[in-house]
Amino acid sequence: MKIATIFKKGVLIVRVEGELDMHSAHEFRQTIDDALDSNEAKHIVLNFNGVDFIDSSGLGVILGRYKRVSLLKGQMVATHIQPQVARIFELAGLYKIIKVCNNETEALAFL
Amino acid sequence: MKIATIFKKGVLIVRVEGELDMHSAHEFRQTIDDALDSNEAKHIVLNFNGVDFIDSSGLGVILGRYKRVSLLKGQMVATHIQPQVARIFELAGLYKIIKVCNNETEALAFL
Amino acid sequence: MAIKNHFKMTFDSLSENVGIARLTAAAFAAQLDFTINEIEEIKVAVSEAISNSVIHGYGNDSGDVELVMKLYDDRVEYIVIDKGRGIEDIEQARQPSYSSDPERMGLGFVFMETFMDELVIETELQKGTIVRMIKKVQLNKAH
Amino acid sequence: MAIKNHFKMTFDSLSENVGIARLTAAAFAAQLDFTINEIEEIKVAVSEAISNSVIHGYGNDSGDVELVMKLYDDRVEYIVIDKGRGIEDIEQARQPSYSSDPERMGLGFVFMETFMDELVIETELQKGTIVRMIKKVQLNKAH
Ligand SMILES: Nc1ncnc2c1ncn2[C@@H]1O[C@H](COP(=O)(O)OP(=O)(O)O)[C@@H](O)[C@H]1O
Ligand SMILES: Nc1ncnc2c1ncn2[C@@H]1O[C@H](COP(=O)(O)OP(=O)(O)O)[C@@H](O)[C@H]1O
Repeated sequence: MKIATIFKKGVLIVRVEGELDMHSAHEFRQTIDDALDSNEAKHIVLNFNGVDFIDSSGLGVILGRYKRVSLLKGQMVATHIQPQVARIFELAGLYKIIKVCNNETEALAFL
Repeated sequence: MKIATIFKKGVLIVRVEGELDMHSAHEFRQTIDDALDSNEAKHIVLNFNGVDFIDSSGLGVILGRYKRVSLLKGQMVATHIQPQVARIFELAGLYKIIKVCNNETEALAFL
Repeated sequence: MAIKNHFKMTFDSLSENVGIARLTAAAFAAQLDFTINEIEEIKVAVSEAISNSVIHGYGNDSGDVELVMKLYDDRVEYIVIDKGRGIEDIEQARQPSYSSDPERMGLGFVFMETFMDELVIETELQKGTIVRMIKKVQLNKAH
Repeated sequence: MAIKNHFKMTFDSLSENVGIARLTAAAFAAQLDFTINEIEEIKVAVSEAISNSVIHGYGNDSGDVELVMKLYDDRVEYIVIDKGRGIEDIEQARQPSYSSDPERMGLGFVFMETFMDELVIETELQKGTIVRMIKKVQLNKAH
């Protein structure tokens, strides 16, 4: 997994690549939490363009970060969701809590 | 492995995709031999565009087919050789017996 | 029914190995006529079972996880074996959203059940857990 | 030196399994800082050793091939084991272009030697063959 974080207008944008499983979950969680600690971002945009695999361990990190921004009344938006990831999100009911946008620009406009 | 054969001007063009190892060697050999049996082709052009792996079992089939066309005073030309395949060809001294062209058109012009 | 191929793996209970085993499981399934989507489902199910052995079965202890793969004409079978803690209440463990770990989703068994055609769990406390999953090739599928 | 990871596979002596084992071997190596080129070299070497067990070790007989992979800080070790026919004359077998099969190139051991840093062969007639290969991570490499 590769992960990059960028701040734009009080939004934390996270670009992830690779497989989100129990092995990458720790770094995934840590990177987002460190970014949120270091900055005043209220919302998170997760760009899943390069993510071709996710399982329940990856989902757990997303849900945990959702809970964190929710406490600050922030929102979570996901972009570029690949079909196999979409399937898992659907089964887990994740679309009830995260908003989907086509790309980062749309996500920033929405927030 | 996927393999397709085409005849053009007395030349057998073989387009291969996938991995050329002991598992695919049998089909690779059989397809070329059947094509040569069914038609008067003297030369072979091997298009390796989709071949990302070859080991000595794959090499063995190429050498065997080379021997067959040599008996008819035909030649063997290879195109689109990927770096990892080139490395193996080099080590095996295959460039001494087969000619390399950039694409099928050049190969046909050469033959 | 006759087994056409048999492939067994034994590896350290490390998170690094979950991805390697998942990839091997997908390559093994590719011998049959599964769709890309079905292969993805297999990857998730195998990933969940192996992650469970590493996380819940062994926790922070070291131990061996085993993945046995069997190929038949129309189905593939995956058996994930650990010699870890075992599951106290299988009924409860299989419930959606139940997890003994507050940080986790409790969706592992749900995904295994959703994505595979058969799921059988055998477990004994302090002895370990065996998760057996079967995925069948769908007949009459459009090509 | 301490082993960081350990992954063992046992599979039927079938040509289908050569590619699966090769892929797993590459994924295992990817835990270290190998270049793509080095990973390709590992794939060829492992492919040759396993093909040899299937082709020469067992011939048309059925049998188990084993691939043991060990990860250290700076190297990876692959051990390919069969319980097949064994090699009568290792010196001769290792010669470039020597093959007991007229259809083959006799380049398997040459590739293993070229692509790996160490190659050790143990064999006993009618008992089987063990091929042990080590690939080291090159230090001071440009990134
Ligand atoms: N191999 C195992 N060894 C011990 N306990 C297990 C094992 N697999 C599952 N469990 C138990 O079953 C529960 C439910 O598992 P699962 O549905 O995969 O959810 P999760 O992994 O998110 O907790 C786990 O929280 C754990 O208590
Ligand atoms: N695992 C094995 N079991 C028995 N014989 C083997 C084994 N590996 C290699 N050999 C013998 O060593 C010879 C040389 O092997 P190799 O260099 O790989 O060439 P090739 O596979 O093309 O014959 C083989 O032809 C075979 O006689």
